[in-house]
Amino acid sequence: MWTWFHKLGSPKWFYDISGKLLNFMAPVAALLLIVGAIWGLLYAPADFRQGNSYRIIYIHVPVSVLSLSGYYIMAIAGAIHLIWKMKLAEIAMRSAARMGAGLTFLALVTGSIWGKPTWGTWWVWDARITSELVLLFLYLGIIALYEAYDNKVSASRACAVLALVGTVNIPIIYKSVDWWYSLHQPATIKLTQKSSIDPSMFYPLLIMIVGFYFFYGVALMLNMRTEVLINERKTRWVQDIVERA
Amino acid sequence: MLFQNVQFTLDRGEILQVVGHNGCGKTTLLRSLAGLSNYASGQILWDGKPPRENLELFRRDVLFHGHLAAVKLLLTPVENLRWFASTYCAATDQDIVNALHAVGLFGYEDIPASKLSAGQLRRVALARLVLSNATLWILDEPFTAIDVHGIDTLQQLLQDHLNKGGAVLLTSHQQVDIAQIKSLNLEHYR
Amino acid sequence: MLFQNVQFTLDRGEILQVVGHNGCGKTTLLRSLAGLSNYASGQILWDGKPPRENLELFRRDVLFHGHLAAVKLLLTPVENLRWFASTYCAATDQDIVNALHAVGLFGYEDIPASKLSAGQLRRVALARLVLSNATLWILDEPFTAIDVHGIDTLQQLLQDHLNKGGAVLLTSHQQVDIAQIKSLNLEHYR
Amino acid sequence: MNASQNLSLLKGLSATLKRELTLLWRRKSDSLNPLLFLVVVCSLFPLGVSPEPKVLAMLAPGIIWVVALLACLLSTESMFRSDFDDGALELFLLNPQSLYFHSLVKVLAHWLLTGVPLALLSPIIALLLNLPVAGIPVLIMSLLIGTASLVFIGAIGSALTVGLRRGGVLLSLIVLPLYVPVLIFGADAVKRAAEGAAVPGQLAILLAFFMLSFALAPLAVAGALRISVDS
Amino acid sequence: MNASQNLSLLKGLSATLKRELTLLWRRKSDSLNPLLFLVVVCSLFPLGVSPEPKVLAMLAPGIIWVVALLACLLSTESMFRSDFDDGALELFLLNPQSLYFHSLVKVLAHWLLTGVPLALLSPIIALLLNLPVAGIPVLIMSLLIGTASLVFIGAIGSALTVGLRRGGVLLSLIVLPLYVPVLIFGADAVKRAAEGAAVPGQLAILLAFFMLSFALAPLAVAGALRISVDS
Ligand code: HEM
Ligand SMILES: Nc1ncnc2c1ncn2[C@@H]1O[C@H](COP(=O)(O)OP(=O)(O)OP(=O)(O)O)[C@@H](O)[C@H]1O
Ligand SMILES: Nc1ncnc2c1ncn2[C@@H]1O[C@H](COP(=O)(O)OP(=O)(O)OP(=O)(O)O)[C@@H](O)[C@H]1O
Ligand SMILES: [Mg+2]
Ligand SMILES: [Mg+2]
Repeated sequence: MWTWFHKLGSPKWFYDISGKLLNFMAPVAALLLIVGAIWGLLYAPADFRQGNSYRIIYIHVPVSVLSLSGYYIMAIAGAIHLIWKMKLAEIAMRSAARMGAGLTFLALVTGSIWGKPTWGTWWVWDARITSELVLLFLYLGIIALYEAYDNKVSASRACAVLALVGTVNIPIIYKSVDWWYSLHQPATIKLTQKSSIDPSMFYPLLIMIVGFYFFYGVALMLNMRTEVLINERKTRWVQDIVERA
Repeated sequence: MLFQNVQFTLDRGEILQVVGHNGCGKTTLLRSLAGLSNYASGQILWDGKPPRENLELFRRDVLFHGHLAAVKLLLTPVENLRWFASTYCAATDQDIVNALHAVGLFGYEDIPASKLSAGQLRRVALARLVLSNATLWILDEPFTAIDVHGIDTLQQLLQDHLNKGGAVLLTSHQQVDIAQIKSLNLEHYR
Repeated sequence: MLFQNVQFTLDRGEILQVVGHNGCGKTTLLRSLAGLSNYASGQILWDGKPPRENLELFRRDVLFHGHLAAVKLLLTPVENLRWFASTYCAATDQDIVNALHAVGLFGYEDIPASKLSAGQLRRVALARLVLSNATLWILDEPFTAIDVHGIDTLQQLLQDHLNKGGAVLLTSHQQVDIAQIKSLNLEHYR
Repeated sequence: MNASQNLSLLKGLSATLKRELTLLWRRKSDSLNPLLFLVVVCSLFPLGVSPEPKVLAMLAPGIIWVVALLACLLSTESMFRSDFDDGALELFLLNPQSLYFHSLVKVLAHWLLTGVPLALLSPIIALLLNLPVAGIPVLIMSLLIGTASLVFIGAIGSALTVGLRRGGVLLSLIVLPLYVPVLIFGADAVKRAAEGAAVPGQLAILLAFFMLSFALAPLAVAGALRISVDS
Repeated sequence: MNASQNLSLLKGLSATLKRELTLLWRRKSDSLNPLLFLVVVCSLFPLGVSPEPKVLAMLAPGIIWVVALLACLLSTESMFRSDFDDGALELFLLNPQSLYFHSLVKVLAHWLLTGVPLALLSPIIALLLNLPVAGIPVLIMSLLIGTASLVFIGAIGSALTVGLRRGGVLLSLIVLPLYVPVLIFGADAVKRAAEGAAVPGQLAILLAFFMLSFALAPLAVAGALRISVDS
């Protein structure tokens, strides 16, 4: 059990195994995304109220969903890094932080773009939107903290602590924002009911969500592999790879 | 009242070490002379005139090196000295690099000062002495945190400055190995 | 990589001076031993066991005195030491006053530390050595800013500690006048 | 043996408490300043937004809470700063007793001299901003409990950033998102109370937040301080 | 002789500018953070006050201006702090060239990397708080001119308090009253512009404030720094 765990921490082992995994995951991600996109953008019926503008959900929803899961991936990596001092976990945490911030930002931007035709305004203080904004701040806080430290060993440990504090807080934040919104819900704007979505719109969405998960995994691994190569550039096995290339 | 009736003249080529037990007022005296503190009473004459008559000249002629190194941790040693080089004197980048080498910081010119050790930081500050063309150096414990070899270098630096007609006023709890050194014991002026 | 393969044992009654040029890693070594920095690789054994097995005991037995004096400028020397006296050891106010006298701060017990000179501040920190009942003292440049007389006092303090079966690990660029002192030159372990 | 250890821990903790209170008291202006900050910044809003009493009454709970939150944030910023600069933090970390409890007491002392006076002073600002009198008891209560959470959470951020020698703005980015739940329930409690409703639920939730941060924050603080000293 | 002196003064000033900009840039998070602070704190208000777009639109000019003011205040706090702590301030004060001009340039550098980005980013917050689009150009303009006054005035407070090793709250007390006129005219300009009115008068007054503080503040800063170093 522990030997397995420590092997996981070895950069070379990770590089080999992630190479094999990528060979499988990258095509799957590409396939799912292409199928989902074509189905959703070209073949799914137009919404009877929003026309074609709703099609942005095929990006907006997967990105929004991933941005939250991404935080937990980051926090778990951070915890592993703190407890077992595993270098790989640290790299994973940092990659996840950067990608998470990007995804959250994308969710906000796509949401706003959608909001303009739907609500007639770029922004409203809806519960989900507000939570997403707070999530963006949490990500940015972690990135800013990392950048602020000169000593990068301490930097990643500090970020791990902050990520863990965030993990305890995120459910609380989500719950309280929900509660707040249900109290203050402005009369002018309502999000559509969840259940109203038609299966012919839903299946491509599902495919896109799964596709985005795969894409996330692929991007995370690519990110980590680059970092591993940079960190280990002086070791034999990396120089072997460089020579072969 | 820390001390009274202290009176001394310092000529070109002279070096004076202010000594005395901890807390007898050496730092206070040096900061007053440099113009950083206001002394309660007394008179300072520079070239026979009070400094405030030609403050710019006084400032150009006097270099103060205090307890604090005045080195920015976010800048590299070269970047640190660049500001000094264009306000206090007119030194080029090459001069700066040479000065750093002179104080034994070969190879540390371009790494952030936050990565330097206590003694290396003090050495960056000492490089200012090499760059400066001030006549009077006022040095408050310049040997702090400097290793044995560095102390020799610094003493050589002082000696050269004296030979070129400069003057030095310094405090130190260590013995300074310079032939013509005079000393002023502040404890005698309470 | 600052140093490698450094290996030494320190027994009761022994004193070891870590020497080496500025920036060779003395402070880094001492801080790692005290548990303030994480060393990249290596092993520290205290009483034959790694410190983390009984951290409290290790902390009680080891006293670290670093570059910084850890003296609060807003408190008086006595107030400063009170916290130390009730967490690190169990000393009374009378012990504290005696300790301050032992390091030559007679008459400065109750004035705010912000009014002390550089050397007096360091002396307040050194008073902790008098109070402490730790076995191992880790001292990073304890002689900084201390006057000649103070250096004698401190050396006597070290000697007494050794005689009582304590151990001392220190860095200093100055010669330490203690008969049984051994020295470890970090420059040999690059 | 164990009993005497507990006794000495208690002695140590009371020494920490006394030391911190003395220090804060010596820097009176520092512990008074959050109060003044609250008053001064709250009185900027009538100037910047609108002097209309009705508008102000509506905004008052939110504004008071947001500003109280900023005041807490600013005062926690310096919580470990001077200890870091003068080396006292190293001594603190190496002390043989429990770091968890010592951190807890240190933060608590901070709350006693910032959060509590803030809560007690809040009625003055309530008057300035025209908050209905009915809201005042709840304002005091909610600030009393709420600022405790704020100080404890803020201490984590302060411990994480103390080694960085940066201004307080990084701290605010780290800490403010974590403050959101406290703000929501605190401001809402006051708003409802001002409208005459009873708010036991909100206060209970604030209390729960406080207990959670009281128990967990010192852990994070202790860990963060170790990291900061090693940087 | 005089020409060469002027030349060397210019060289010195450009060295100060370069050094300050480098330092601020190295501490990127410090100069970026006022921006994030602006965004984060502005988004606390909907949570504390009300998410209603109409209410927010009404409050937006005031809130944005108050928060921008606080952001400037916080970022000026650390303006001389690190220089004081590491002794660079002594070197700065003893330099043979004109302290007035060097202080001026130092503060200017600070504004370039805090005030200017703040003004340029403000449209985002305008969107968040539902400010009518008509108000946005004036918002940017007024912040651009206004933050310059704020930074220059803040520098005086910062120079006065740098020797005190206190948190930023004392600073806020000294400085905030001086900020009031800027706040009033700035917020008013934006409010009117959002309602569709033209506001050359307000902007001209802001410009006058700026020119006054630009000319006089460096004098006060230089004097205050001398006092702080001697304490
Ligand atoms: C946690 C973050 C988010 C999640 C999980 C999420 C998810 C969703 C989902 C599932 C829908 C489809 C609802 C439906 O049609 O039944 C939706 C709609 C929408 N979302 Fe999001 N979203 C998030 C954040 C945002 C943000 C940040 C914005 C804007 C800035 C936004 C703007 C919108 C808009 C405008 C719609 C369409 C609303 C409508 O149909 O009336 N969302 N979102
Ligand atoms: N925070 C840091 N990050 C990276 N490198 C550092 C850091 N601090 C010190 N160093 C490097 O480690 C080396 C050893 O530093 P250390 O402070 O241990 O030296 P030292 O032997 O105590 O020197 P001195 O006699 O000047 O006190 C230095 O060369 C320095 O460049
Ligand atoms: N800010 C201050 N306010 C009031 N008194 C002070 C202040 N700073 C120092 N003193 C007092 O002035 C005396 C002289 O201090 P000074 O720092 O000049 O001593 P010093 O000779 O440099 O000592 P050292 O050898 O320790 O550096 C001290 O006894 C101290 O009590
Ligand atoms: Mg002195
Ligand atoms: Mg050292």
